[in-house]
Amino acid sequence: MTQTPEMHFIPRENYLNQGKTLVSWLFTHDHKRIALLYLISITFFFLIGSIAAVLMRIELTNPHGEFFTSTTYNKLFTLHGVIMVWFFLIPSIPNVLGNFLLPIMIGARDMAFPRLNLLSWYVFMFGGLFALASIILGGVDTGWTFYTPYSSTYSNGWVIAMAVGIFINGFSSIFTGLNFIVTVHKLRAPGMTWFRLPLFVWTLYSTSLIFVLATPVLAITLTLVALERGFGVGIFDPRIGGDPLLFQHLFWFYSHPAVYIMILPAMGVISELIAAFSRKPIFGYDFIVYASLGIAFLGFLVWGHHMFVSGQSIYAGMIFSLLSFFVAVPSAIKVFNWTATLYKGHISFEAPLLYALSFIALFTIGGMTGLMLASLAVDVHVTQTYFIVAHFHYIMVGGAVMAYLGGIHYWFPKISGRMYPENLARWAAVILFVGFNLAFFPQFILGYMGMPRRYHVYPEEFQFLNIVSTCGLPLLGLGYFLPLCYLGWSALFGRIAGPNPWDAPGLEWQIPSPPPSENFPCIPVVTRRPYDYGTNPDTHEPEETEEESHAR
Amino acid sequence: MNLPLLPYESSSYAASVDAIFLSLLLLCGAITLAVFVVIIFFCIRYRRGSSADRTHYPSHGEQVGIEFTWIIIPFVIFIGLFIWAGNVYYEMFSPPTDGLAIYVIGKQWMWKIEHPGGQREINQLHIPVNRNIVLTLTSQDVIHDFDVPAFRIKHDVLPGRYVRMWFKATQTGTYHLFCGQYCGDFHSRMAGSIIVMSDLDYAAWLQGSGTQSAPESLVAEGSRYFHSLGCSGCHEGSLVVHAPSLNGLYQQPVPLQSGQIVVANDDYLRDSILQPSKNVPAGYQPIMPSFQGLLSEEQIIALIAYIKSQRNDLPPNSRDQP
Amino acid sequence: MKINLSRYLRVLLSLFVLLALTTALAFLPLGAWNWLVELPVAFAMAGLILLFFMKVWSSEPLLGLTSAVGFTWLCLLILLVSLDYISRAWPE
Amino acid sequence: MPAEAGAELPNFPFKDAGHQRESALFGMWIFLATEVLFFGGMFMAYIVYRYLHGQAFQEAGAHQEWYLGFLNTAVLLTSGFTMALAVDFARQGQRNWLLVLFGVTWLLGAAFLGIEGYEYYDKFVQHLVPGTGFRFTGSDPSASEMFFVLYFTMTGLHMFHMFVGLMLILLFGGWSWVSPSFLLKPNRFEVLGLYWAFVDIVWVFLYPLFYLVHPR
Repeated sequence: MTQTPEMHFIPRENYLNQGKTLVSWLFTHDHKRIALLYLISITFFFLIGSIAAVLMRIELTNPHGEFFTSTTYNKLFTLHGVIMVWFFLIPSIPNVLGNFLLPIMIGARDMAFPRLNLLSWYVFMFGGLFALASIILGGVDTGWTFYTPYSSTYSNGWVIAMAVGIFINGFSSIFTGLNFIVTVHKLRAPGMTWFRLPLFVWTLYSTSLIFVLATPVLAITLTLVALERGFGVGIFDPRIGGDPLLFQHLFWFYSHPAVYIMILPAMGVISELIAAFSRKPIFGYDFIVYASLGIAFLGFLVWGHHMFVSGQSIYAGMIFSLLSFFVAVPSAIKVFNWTATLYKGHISFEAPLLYALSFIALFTIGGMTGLMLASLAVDVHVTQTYFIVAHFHYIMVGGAVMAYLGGIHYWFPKISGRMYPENLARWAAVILFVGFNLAFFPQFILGYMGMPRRYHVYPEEFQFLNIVSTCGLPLLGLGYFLPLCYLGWSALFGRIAGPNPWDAPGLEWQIPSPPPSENFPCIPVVTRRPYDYGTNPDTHEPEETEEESHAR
Repeated sequence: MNLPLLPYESSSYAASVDAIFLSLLLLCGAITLAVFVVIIFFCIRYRRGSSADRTHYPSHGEQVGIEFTWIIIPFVIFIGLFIWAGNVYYEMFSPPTDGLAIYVIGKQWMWKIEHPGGQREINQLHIPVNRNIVLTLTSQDVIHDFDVPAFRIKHDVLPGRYVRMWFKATQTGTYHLFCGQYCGDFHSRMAGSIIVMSDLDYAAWLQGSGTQSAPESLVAEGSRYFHSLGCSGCHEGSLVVHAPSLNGLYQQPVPLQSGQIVVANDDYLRDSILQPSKNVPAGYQPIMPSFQGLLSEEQIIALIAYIKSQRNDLPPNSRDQP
Repeated sequence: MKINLSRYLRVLLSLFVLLALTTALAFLPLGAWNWLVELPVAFAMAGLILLFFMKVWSSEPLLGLTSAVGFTWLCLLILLVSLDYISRAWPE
Repeated sequence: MPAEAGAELPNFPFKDAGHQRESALFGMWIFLATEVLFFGGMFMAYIVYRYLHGQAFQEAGAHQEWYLGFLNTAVLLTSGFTMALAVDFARQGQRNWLLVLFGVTWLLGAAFLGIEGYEYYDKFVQHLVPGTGFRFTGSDPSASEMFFVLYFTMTGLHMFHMFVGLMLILLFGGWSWVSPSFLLKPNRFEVLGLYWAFVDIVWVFLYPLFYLVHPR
């Protein structure tokens, strides 16, 4: 795997030591530095969200809820939801790994609009400021879904401050999505045709389409809720003929594509990791490209499956349920293609691959339970219960966060120029996998037994499974704490990695690590297929030759 | 400490919901297991440095073929399950016409339940076994959700609108009632219980439900309001005012002045009481005063129960008693 | 790029004509259905502004495609939400 | 800001000016797509409530002075014309014509806000502002209040966008009047032109929805 260990050295001139002062970091235009700024801020928000999660799980160990009052518990799950969704999951892979890697992977020197990229980070922090202020001043107890009329008239939390925070945060997503789309369209290196783009770039492109087309609807919905709360009368007010279901339609029109914003980049990372660690081209590259675009488009048509029991007409429910089965097809294509990529590969079990394999395992369980929720009769029973909580945690924590950690480990040598400790990383991945399953699998059973979600007090018979679920938390915490430590340590003292520790063909591995500020001394000309791991020495099969890739 | 994996199956459609869930579980479990086994097998067989044969890799054409097979087959099976689940959903969400009508009002952090016989309950619902129960629900403030896991049914309860749901309990016993939609501070304390009784116990309960004498029935209470609020002055054949007779009105098509034909369901009756000039029947003037804000939800429900009891087959004199 | 004032003037004139048309149509006794008459005219006016004042007519097709995507997604939202509201009244 | 290597190239990170112009316009068009969906949420609410409360909207629409809306639309279309011309002159670097046309556009925009402000005042006088002071006699006063809630929300947000547009015209006009070198980067004028024309399009749809519901 690694070449003969000749001496590697950290290049004297790289983006990290380009400017040491704080001003050079806070006013940088370099997409790599902005990625690191995002890395630090979303780690900070991840800690806040995790603290809320730990407090909630401790609270749920006993059925009578002795630790907190109901209001505090409601504020905790709202805080956990809002911070984790908008301030960690949505920016995690696109804004950290995407910002760092997209220009390099397509052979560009920087994003199309470098200043807009920096503005996106400032807008993200400004929105975060509002959210934190709303939490410190007293918190919001409406749930991350802000359903009216509770959020607009009956809640007495700081809903307007939080709505403004998320509204501003929405602009950060729009600016990032806009930047990615223009960069991929306009700044590809010569020879980098659309079908030579790495799959991670394809998923970032699809995610940016969702960013740009879904986030505005959230912005207007939260503005209308804030206006209704401020003026006492508004669009969703049932007293003047308003319809609370209209809020749910507009909210979920954003929020279902938002869950695809969270999972699509994760799928891109996994396509990269599986191809890299089985050292062979990905199985069915075209299918995965069309699957990514398919998810981005179909994701906009299925939001009604969140509203099967909410008073929506049963005919609309049936149509949304059918469309939800269609949206599962691209995800299934991806999982089957990853599995097929392992076939006849040279698989080596570094930490990133362990993260990728646990992603596939947990995402498959999450996806399959998603299909159960799409079928109408079952959803009527399990919606608003812990079955739903388990389903989306399997996709978000088991999927998106696992892929995020896998991506951080895989590109860590490129970001910092140094290697992470391999065995410690493998243990962290295993601990995380075990801790996660222990924490969230019991919730499937709790859900089908009927325990409602967002409950501070619950009947005694659910207590045992809740305790088991809380027991998974220390392992989960350890699984997240370990990478924080050894990645921090090895960023300064780790073994020097050299330009291409994984011997991968991607453009990002052809430049020194950490890369210079302008990425490429001269813009490269791309001639090879995206995952061309050299002609496979064992097989004498004529792999897809150059002409075929030109023809495509 | 019992660890039941499945809650009680005690409503007519609970069994079919469980059947759908189990078949989905089997199908999804099979696919998930297949993916796990294949991955583990590939990982072991094709690990780096192993001497496994890596020639004869499927060509591009074969890859497309494989791709289509492992997509089309599961998709067709899942569409079959979709149709089955859709049918059960349709059955669960279309209440029968002959059920026992019970009114439920969701209020921030309690369920107020009213039986046709006039009995009122908070967070408790006594129902006879093996009889269709049709609930008409509304909310006074925010969105709640009448959630009974043992019956596998739940339905959101929206303010300003009637929502109907039904179930038929098949086993006697006490089952949990939860509020399924987050509704504020004591959302988790809004739970209660459904007590399913045999017909004998139910009849006994109806009589002796409280120490006081048999409570005034909902229809009687409705007729009391109908007369005390002055509705009878116009709607019971007065000579001075030209008002539509409410005789046998329920579930009949009503031609409106705007040319539409509207079915007089619960929502129509409620709208006509609160905003009378909204759906003015053809041939009448919008002169009825609005009762918006003057009536509590309970009074509206009682009035609607009285109007629904005005069927043509009732002997005329029984309608006139004060 | 020569400034063709005449094209802009012709576009402005046709916009005024369409404005007068839509206002006149509004006085037809269509009652609740007069939006059916006015929306096509509004789309025509928007199209004129889009093509000539925003110069989509004379720029690369990518820009026109982007504006089309924006409006299409709005139509997706309107289509599916109105599907729910229309089918609510159907008998069970 | 530290001059990173390569950053001092005139069109970093683009190849040349034409490439940068295309990207700038493409970026602006994507932003306009988000604005279409931003206003789209409210148009969705309007469509739903007009479907649910058609009768009440007819009665509420009768209280609108359609001729003020007609005048406003004419004013805005003319300002769209002058802005389109101004952008062409900016691209050719003819500063005088640019400043004249920016002035005319700005005055027309201000006139639009004036007429709209008068309409708000007129509604305030007629007790048609939703909330406690709302007086309306009709078949369904509460649903008619929803018409006015939609009216104030949508036209209010449109006025905010108009206000931002006016400030930008003032800024760009003033800057190019002060330092002629400002015209060396004409992309920003084209972007402002696109933004202004988009605000026109939103009003083209708002006019029939609010003023032509039941003109009398």
